[in-house]
This record gives sequence, C-alpha cells and structure tokens, in this order.
Amino acid sequence: MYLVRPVDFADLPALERLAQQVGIGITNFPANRERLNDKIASSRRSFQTDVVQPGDESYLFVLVDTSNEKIVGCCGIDAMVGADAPFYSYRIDEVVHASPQLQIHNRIPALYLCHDYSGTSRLIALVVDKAHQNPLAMSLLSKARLLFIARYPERFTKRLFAELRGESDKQGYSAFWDALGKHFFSMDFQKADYLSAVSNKHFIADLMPRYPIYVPTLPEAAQDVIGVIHEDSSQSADILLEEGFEFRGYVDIFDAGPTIEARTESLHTITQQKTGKALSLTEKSKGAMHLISAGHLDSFRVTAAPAEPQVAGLALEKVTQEKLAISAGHRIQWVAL
Amino acid sequence: MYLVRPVDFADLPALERLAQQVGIGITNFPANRERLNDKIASSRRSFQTDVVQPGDESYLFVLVDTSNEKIVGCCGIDAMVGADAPFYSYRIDEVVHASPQLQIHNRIPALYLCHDYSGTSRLIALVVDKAHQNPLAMSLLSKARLLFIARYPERFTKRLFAELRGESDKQGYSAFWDALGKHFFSMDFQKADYLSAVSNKHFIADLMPRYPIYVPTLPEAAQDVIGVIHEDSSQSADILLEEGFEFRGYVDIFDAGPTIEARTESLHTITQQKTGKALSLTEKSKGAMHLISAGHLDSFRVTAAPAEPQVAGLALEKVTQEKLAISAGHRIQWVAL
Amino acid sequence: MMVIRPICQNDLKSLYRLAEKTGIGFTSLVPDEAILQKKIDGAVRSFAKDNVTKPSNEDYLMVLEDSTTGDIVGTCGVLATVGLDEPFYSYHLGTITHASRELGVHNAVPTLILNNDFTGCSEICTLFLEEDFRHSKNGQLLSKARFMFMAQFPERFTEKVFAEMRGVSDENGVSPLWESLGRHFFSIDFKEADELTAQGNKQFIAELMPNNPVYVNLLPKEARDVLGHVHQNTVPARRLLEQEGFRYENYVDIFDGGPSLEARVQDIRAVRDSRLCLANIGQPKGIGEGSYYLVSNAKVADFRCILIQRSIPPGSAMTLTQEEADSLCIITKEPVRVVELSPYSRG
Amino acid sequence: MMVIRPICQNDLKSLYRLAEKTGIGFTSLVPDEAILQKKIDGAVRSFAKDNVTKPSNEDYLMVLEDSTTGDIVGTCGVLATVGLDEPFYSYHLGTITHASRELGVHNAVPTLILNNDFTGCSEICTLFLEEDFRHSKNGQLLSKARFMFMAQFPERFTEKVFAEMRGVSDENGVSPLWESLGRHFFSIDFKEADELTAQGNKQFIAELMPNNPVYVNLLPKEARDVLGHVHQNTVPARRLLEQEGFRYENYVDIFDGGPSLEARVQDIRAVRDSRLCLANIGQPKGIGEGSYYLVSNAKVADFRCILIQRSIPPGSAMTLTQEEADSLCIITKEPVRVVELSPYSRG
Repeated sequence: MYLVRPVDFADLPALERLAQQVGIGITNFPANRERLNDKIASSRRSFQTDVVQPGDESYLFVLVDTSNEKIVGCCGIDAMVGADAPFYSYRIDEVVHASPQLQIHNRIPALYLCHDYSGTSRLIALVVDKAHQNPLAMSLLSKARLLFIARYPERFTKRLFAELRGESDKQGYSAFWDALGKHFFSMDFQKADYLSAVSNKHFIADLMPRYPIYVPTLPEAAQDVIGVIHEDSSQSADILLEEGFEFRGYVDIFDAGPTIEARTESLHTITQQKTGKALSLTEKSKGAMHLISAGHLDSFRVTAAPAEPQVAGLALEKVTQEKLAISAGHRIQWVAL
Repeated sequence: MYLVRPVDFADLPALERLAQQVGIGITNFPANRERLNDKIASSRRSFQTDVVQPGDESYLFVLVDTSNEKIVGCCGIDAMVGADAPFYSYRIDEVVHASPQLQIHNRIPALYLCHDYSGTSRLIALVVDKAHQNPLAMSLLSKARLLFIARYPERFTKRLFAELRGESDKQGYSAFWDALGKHFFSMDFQKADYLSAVSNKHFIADLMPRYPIYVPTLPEAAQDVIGVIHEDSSQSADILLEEGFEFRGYVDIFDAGPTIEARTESLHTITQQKTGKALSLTEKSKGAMHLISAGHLDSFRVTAAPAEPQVAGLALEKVTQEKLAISAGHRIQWVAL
Repeated sequence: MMVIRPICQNDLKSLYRLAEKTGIGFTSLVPDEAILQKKIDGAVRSFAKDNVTKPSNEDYLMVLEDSTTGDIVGTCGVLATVGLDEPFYSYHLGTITHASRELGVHNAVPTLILNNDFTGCSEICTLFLEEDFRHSKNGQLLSKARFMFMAQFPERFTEKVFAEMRGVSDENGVSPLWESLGRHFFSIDFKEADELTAQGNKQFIAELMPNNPVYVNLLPKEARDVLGHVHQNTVPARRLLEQEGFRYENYVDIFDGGPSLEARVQDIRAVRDSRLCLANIGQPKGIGEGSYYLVSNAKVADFRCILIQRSIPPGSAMTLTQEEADSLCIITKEPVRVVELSPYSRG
Repeated sequence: MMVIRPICQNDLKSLYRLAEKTGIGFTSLVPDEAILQKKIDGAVRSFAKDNVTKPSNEDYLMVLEDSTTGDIVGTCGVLATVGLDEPFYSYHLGTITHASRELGVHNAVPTLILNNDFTGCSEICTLFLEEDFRHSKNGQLLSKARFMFMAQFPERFTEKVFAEMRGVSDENGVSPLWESLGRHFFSIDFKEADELTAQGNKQFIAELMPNNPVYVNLLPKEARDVLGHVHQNTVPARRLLEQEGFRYENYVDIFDGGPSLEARVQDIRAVRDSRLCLANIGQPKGIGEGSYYLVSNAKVADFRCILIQRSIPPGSAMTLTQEEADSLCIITKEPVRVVELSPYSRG
C-alpha cells in the first residue's frame, strides 16, 4: 500500500538517493544535499504558512511504501514561478511569409524566448523509484497534488503547468542543446541544467538569444526533438494528458521538452473530486479503486484504496482509515481512480 | 416593426445612401457603388451556395422598416477572412525588461503586426440610419447574425470576431494614424482606409512596419486612443460585449480600434436560442419581446416581436407570422430579447 | 587602340553577345534583348543629361571598344543610385554580445541583419571582359575608367560608392549560404532567386525573407565560412578594388554572402590622385615604355578613357599622339584627366 | 616645453584635479580616487608590456606635461580593445525600405539597431585639456600624439579604430534622444545612466534596452535632429578627427545619439604620412617659425611626443635641439617619428 504525505526533514537521505537515480534533465530536483535540504525547509514553511494568494510557496510530497515505510517517490507544486526571476520558455510561433506572385506561402515556425508562464503554478518533478513505477503508484503520486490543489485553491493560480523532460540520451546529450543552447551558454547541457536548478537564473537573461530562432535553420536532429517527450517521462506525461493537460506550443529552453498546461477548474481529478464523510466498508475489498485524502495542510495524506461511494459518504476499509489516521465520520476527499 | 433579411440587388441605392451617411472608419462598407454592387453579388452567391466548410463567403443582411418597406440598416458576416490576402491586426504584447540590480521592472507594451485572425469568421459593418438607432433595431440587426450562425454552424468558424471603430474626429483625423500609419503609408487615413476596403490589401504587407512598435515611444495622444471605441460604435459594441465578446489585446492597424472575439458556442444568443414550432398567440401583445427567425438561407428572415414560449413551441401574433411569411406549425427559431 | 566609351544604340547586338558569355550568377547582364535594350536606353538617356546636380536614376553603362576592329569586348557601369525604384537588400554582419559576469562567460555572437542601408547610394557594377581580351591591362582599364568618370563628375554620384562581389559557390552553382539559409525561406532555387533579382523583381524578398536577425553561430560551418568571401574567379577583381581603397565594411549579399566593398569617392586612389591637365598633340617622349597611365577626357556624352604608357611622368601639360587624341575625342588644349594606372606605379 | 608621456603612479593627484574639471557627461574621467587609481594601474601595466603581438585589454593613458613647471594639464588615451570585459553598445542607423509598386509609394525608413559591433575594436578616448592651456596647438598635440603611438606600434591596435563623440544636450544636460527613447526603457535619468556606464556597469543596458529596431521616423523631430550630431563644444574635436580621415559610419551613442567616428589606422593622415628618421642633436635651422611638426620617439614605456616648428621641412635626418631631444628621451642617432601637425601644412 502507498501513502502520499508532505515531505519532512527526516526524508533528506531518501530524497538524495532518489535524485541520484534520476540524473540529468530534471532541473528542479538536483542531487545536491544542501539544495534538497533548502527545498524541504521551504516546503515545510509553505505547508505551515497562512496563504491568501499564491506566492513563492513550494510544496513537496513524498510517496511512502507503507509495507516498510520507505520513501519511494517524490513530487511537488510551486505555487507561482517567476516571482523572483522570470521563468523562461520558448514559445513556438509561426511566422507567415507569402508571395502571391510566386505562389509561395510559407509558415515558418520560430522559437520566441518568453516568460509567459511567469506568475503561474507549476507541477514539479515527479520522481519514482524504478521498482515502484507501476500505474497505481504513479497515478497516486501525480494526482495527490491535484487533490491538494482542489482542497486549497486559494494557494494556486487558475492556470497550472508542468514541464516534461525532453529528449536526451543516457550520456545527457541533447541534440537540441547541441544545436542551440551550447552556442550561447558556452557550457555543456549538464552544467546549464544544474545552474538553472541552483542559481538565480539571471544568467539565462544574460546569455540567451534575444531574437527568435527560425526552426528550419536548425539541424534536423535538433528540429526532430522539439516538443518530444523523453521516454522516461512518458508515463507521467500520459497521466497529466488524461487529466486534461494540453500542449500549447511552449517548450523548455534547454532541451525543448514540451510544457503542458491546463486551467485547474477543468482537470478531471479536480472536477470529479468530492468531499464528505468517511464511512466504514463492511465487506473486505469491495468497491472500486479510489484516491482518498484526509488531514489539513501539513497533515494532508492521500492513499489509493478500494472504496464504495454511498449516499452518506465514502465507505473505506479499516486499514485505509488507519493509514489516513482517521476513523468513520471524519471529513475526507476522494475521487474514483 | 422591423425585419432583417438577406440583401438583394434592388437594395443598392439604399445601401449607397447608408454608406455615405457612415463616412470614414468602416473599411468594409465603402461608399463606392461598384464595390457595393460586388458585395451584394457576393452575398447573393453565398446565400445560394452549398457550403460544407467556411470559405470566402460573405453574407449581407438589411434591416427593413416594415411600415414603409425602407432599408434603414445593414450588417453582415464574413465566413472567413484572410483566405486571399492575410488579415492584419496589431497584437498588444508586453515585453518585460527588468534589472534586479537597479530594482527596475518594466512591462512595456508593444504592437506586433500579426495575422492571428486570418482564417476566422468576422461580423462586419453594423450600419443603421440615424433615425432608427434605437435599442430594438440595433439588437435585432446585430443578433440576427448570431441566429443565422446558430442555424448554419458549418458555414462559420468556431471563433468569431468583430472590429470596433476606433477614435477619430469628424474630419476623420486619427491621432493613432497620425503618429504611426502615416509615416509608413505616405497617405492620409481616409485614403488608406478606402484602399483597405477596395484593394487586395497587399499594400499593407508592403508598407507596414515589420518590427514591433513600443507603445511608450508613441505620442501620448496616440497612446490614449489605443483600444478605445469611437462613440458612434459604442451602442453596437455594448450589444456584442453583453453577448460574451471579449477584448483580447488586438487592435486595428489603422485607427487602433479594438477587436473583440468570442467562441460562437459561448455566445448568449447562440446558447439560448431554441427551435420549434410556431404557434398562434391568442391574446394580442401578450408575451415578452423575442427575436424570431424563419426561412432557409436566402429566404431567412428575422424580426423582433412579443411572443410566448409554450411547451409545444413559440406563440406568435398573426402579424408577426405574416412578416416572417409563415403560419402556425412552421418551424421557427427564437431567443428572448 | 582600346577605348572606353558610353554605350550607344548600335551596341545592342554586341551587348547581347557579351551577355551570352557571362554565364550563371552574373545577374546584371542577362541575354534578353528586351532587358538589354532597356538598359541601353537608360544609359543613353543618362549620358545625354548635361545638367545633373545630384544623382538620381542614371545608369552609366560603358563599353570597351577595340578601335582597330570596332568590336565591343567588355562592359562596365555605374548606377547613380540603387534602391529607389526597387528595394535594395543586403545583410549587415553585426555583433551581439551576451555576457554573464557571474559565470565569467562572454560571447560575441555574429548576426546577420537584413537591411536596405545602400538605398540611394551609387554602385559600380556590370563589369565583364571577354576572355580573349583578358590581357594587356584591359581589365584594369575597364574597371578604373569608371573612377575617371566619377573624378570628373562627382556631383553625379553619392559621396559613398559600393560594389557587390560575387560570393562563393561550387562548380554546380551551389551556394553554401543559400543552402543553409535562403532556401528555407524562399522555397525556390538559388538560380531562380538570382534571376528574379536580375529582372529587378525584388518584391519577393520583402515578402519571404525573415525580418529578425539570424545568428551566424547557428549556421553550419560551410555557410559561416563563405560570409564576406568572394568566388575564386572574383579574387583578382576584389584585390583590384581594395588597392584603390575599397573596403569590406561587413555588408554581404543576402543570397550567397559575397561581400560589398565600399569607398568614399574622394578616397578612391584613382580619384584622389588623378589631375587635370591640358592636352598637347605631338610626339610624346618615352612612349610605349615605363609606367601606365589612364587618360580620359572631361566630357559626359562623349566620355572616353584610354590607357597609355610613358617613361616620363606627365607634368602639367600632357603630350598625346594624334591617335590618342582622336581616341579621346579631343583637340589640342582641351583638358584631359590623368592618373597612374595602379598605386605602385607612382613615386 | 609641452610633452606627451605615459601616465605614471605619481600622477594620481593631478589626474584627480583634471577629472574634477571635466564636468557632467565626461564619463571616462570621473573624480573618484579608486577608479582613477585603477585606470593608472592599468595604463602603467599596459605601457610596461614589451612583447605585445595583438591588442587585448591594454589602456594607454597619456598625459600632457608642462616640463617647465611639471604640471599635468591634459590627458588622452587609447584602449587597445573595448567590449571584451563588459559589452559595448551602440546604435547603428540603418535603412529599411517599404515599397508598394502598385501604389507608387516608396519609403526608405531609417532605423536604430542595437548592436555590439565595436566589440574587440580599439578606441581613442579620454581627451581632456585644461581650459588655461587651450592655445598654442596643445589640443592638437594631445589628440594626435596618439596617432604617433599607433603609427609606431600598429600591432598593439586593431586595424580599425574609433572614437565616440559627445552628443547634443542642452545647458541642463537634457538630451533630446534620451527624453524620447532611452527614458521610456531605463526609468532613470540620463545622468544616472551615464554614470553607471562610466563605472563600467553595462549589465542594465542588456536588461532594459529593447532588442527590436526603433523606427526613427516615429521619433519626435528634436530627437531625430540630434542623431549623429555632436555637442557644440565638440564640433572642433570632430573636425580635427575628420581632417585626419575619421568618418561617421552611421554608428551613434545609444543614450545621446552622438556619432562614433572611425578610421583604419593605416588611413589616418598622421599615421600614413608620418615617417621615421634618425635624430641629430645640434642647432636646427628655422626653428620657431614655419610649419608645425609632431615628433615622437619609438619607445613604448618611455614614449614621448612633442610639437616643434621649423621653416625647413625635416628630411631623412632630423636635427633637434638638446631640449627637444631631452624631452623626447632620446640621444643622438636614435630614431624619431615625424609628421606635419595638420594636413594643410604639407605641400
């Protein structure tokens, strides 16, 4: 059985182990102990603060294998990116060049550096231990965030986005970086990726091209990976796309991985989630799989378990109630998985 | 009583008279007999053609004062602009320039020439004789188009826009044109406006500035009118804004009048309109004011009259049925006004 | 004797014959009678104007005639202004610096910026010499005779003058810059684009060429390498202009990246060093040996320029043979302009 | 005697005194001891390098000393390269043509394009002469001594060299270009922006300045009118550089629109016409009358340049008085470089 809960300082060694397993290409989850510790501290603060509108809060959750209480995954939400330094993306816009006389009509895609996602909530870093990358664990971890957002809408913006990891090989070689970023940053992808995670991002404004890049002038290998998802991210991408996230033509400035976005109000989990009373399930394992959450802010908990919607609420097994530290009659939130 | 119906060749003199009354600033309704005749011909063709998807059709409707059968207004819909020559607008985008060190954070609006509305249906030229600019006539004429769109959705795009006339004085002087367009077109506003209506618009691509214009560098008088509606258009603007049209930061390239847009499916008249059987209203003048349409394509008619929704359909007065050339039992379309 | 003179209406056939020999890439001279006739008409009109106070749409097209046979063997020209009828495009090779003090990174990135900066500027152009006559300094005579004309009539040209040089392409006419850049936007072949331009049709450039700067560092190496470089056949022509004081100021052709060379008219060596003197007709000393000199008359419609050789430098008066004077269309005591053929033949 | 020499560590107080007198807008010399000391350190290091094969970060700052009193009354400098530590910005005044053949409209629109084109280029700068000494051709000595140094050590500079000239502003320091353009983007005063730049802090330019070309025809007339024009006090300095062959090539300052003038080092009159000869020490004839000449030695760290007057042009040997030789730090038979002070004093 799995449980999702807010991160705590005791989770640091486990997080570090996870970060090392992930490697390059997930800029907001760097394998740097100090930095991870800062992230935990920031998350603790965020869960404990009274918030009336989204600011620089960052919420981190961990996935726990309750059979041995081990941390096997991590994910998070930034309440609003771009508060300190702008959040950069490439917007793919088409420029139309036509010559009626020559009967030529070209639509040329070009990459425009922008900060269109500044001021928006972001889902960050879904990381799961290899051994636990099963659909149940992945869905639970990913959607737990959406239940949290549904519960505390004032803490997030109405628009929500997630960056999907772009195509790069085992050695971290990215054809897109090689064709574009390298020429402006004078460093390798790993270093830029790392700096982007740990520094103030000011170097991006300093070094990035200021004029649009016409896609057809890039080498084909680079063109081919624009907006393409790294295979390691396809599972988590699918979960979000099914939720209602859409690609709107924005890609990462380093590896050209796609950015997907949604209005929170239109996401499946958020429109379908219900709140009500916890009831007790009399027959064992009867009922369909549900995500069920309970607890307020830093005691927020989500698990996936069989449950049965009834008129008076949602009927849960005893063991599920225990995991969530509730008993029948407690207020809970749920959605069918 | 008023009636809206498709334009016919016999209406040419009346249209010409209307166009002269309107004057400068409505580029798609030029006071040019030949051009108006072309427009009528094109409209006739459009109403008579089988259409599976929107193309270069243009539908013109006239407003008839049934007391004397005079033409007192005109309006229309272009099925899709930009099919031949691109449709140009300015998009107002903000560029962010910030210096953390100097603690300066500037958001500078800039005008970007674009053809973002190419390929979209457009409501054109609502023109009403001064003596008939009452709310009933204006609403009828404006919304008759929306009933037509609801009736023939395959003939229009899902997005719909309208250009509102920008600020200019009686002499046709536009502070925006004076500060911007004049320098690139080397002609006065009237001439550019006229050419834009009657020519292939290719000159716009040839002469317009290719780089964005930073708004703060324009004279204040020009900045002040960007996105401002000419007072003569405020009544028709209000009708559309109440329908659900929104300003999304696009303005006209000549006079900076705002462009407003909507998804057709979300417009009030379109979501609220119903179809059903015409019934007879027994008591005279009982019932609320409704827009009621009947007839297929070139016999399409709309009028505004008191009517009473009933379970079996809409009950109309005898006189209304006559105006619409129907009798009880005919299929009609209506919406409460 | 080889004489430079304005083109005239009788020269159409000869010009057509020359145009046939120029080959691909020589866009200012194409074998098309209508176009060539128009060019001749324009030149004849230009040389006939005798009251020009500032440059406008004149086209001074001249020919090199072998006076013994009457054959036209070469041509050269100067346009008083370019870009006033049809836009004239070029790329300016500029620099954008991106620096992060924090990271110690400093990149000076070269960029190509589309412009019409040569609008209204005089251009020397249309230089072609028949292969059989590429000897006896005919090429230099053909090229530099234009400077003699400009020295005499500076009011007919702008302060700055430029020349476009053919860029790098291989034996099949494939241009590395075009393949990496132009092709993506024009959707036609280099040859076709070149021909459209030659016909004065440049509308399509405005329509199809992107406005934003192009980052040179993103172009493939073979494209970067040709920016500002001339075709190997054009190396001598470039050297010749550079010796006269023309400089590459980072403007290149938008199609093949060939350089534009520019100079202030008054700074061109042949203009600066040339001087007027009065002609004597007689038996000059030291004829046919020593240094070469360009000699021209001071007339517009009857402009002539020839090459002479003298062992003694000409002084304030210039003694010419009767044949030389005849070739120059002058009589005794008329002014002639003279200059050393090349910068090395002087003191 | 007035002598140009490299600045040295003892000159800090004198330099500070000069800096106090420069006033607003003279960004390369501000009265701040730390900054001036850094400048002196840089210059001392630069003149001490004896094996320079290509320009890098050298700053050759020189002073004009009145050798009778030992007072420092002026300063001038050359930077071997600009823009390699901090980006160096300028506007290029280009042209974009918009034409519609159909309508017979043809507009050549001037544009300002932000660039770093002078990156890596040598700059002559920091020219200041005390008011009491603005006579006796001291200004020319101060300005042109730099060309003597460049003529002697061309390997220390780039092929092209430029100078930024102060642009137009009124008595209150209000710049019409800044008010119409810069102010909208910088949200600070001209003076503040100017000072930040003086302190070598140019990050904010990259951060705040828009990248897209600015259409000059949209600027108010008073802003358009100052593009490429110098402040009235700078008119003589501009004329002096133009006489030496410097040209305005459409680059202007991004703040006040003042022109940059540029020249190829080898084309500068004082460089081209200067020649080396061996010094004799003795009693020169025609001293103190006739034409003025700049004379410098051929040393780096001990560079000196003075102004002499002679009625007889110096030949292949140059006779100097003992005082002149001492001022030049040379002994007999050492090489000196000589050139006419101005282009009009020759032939």
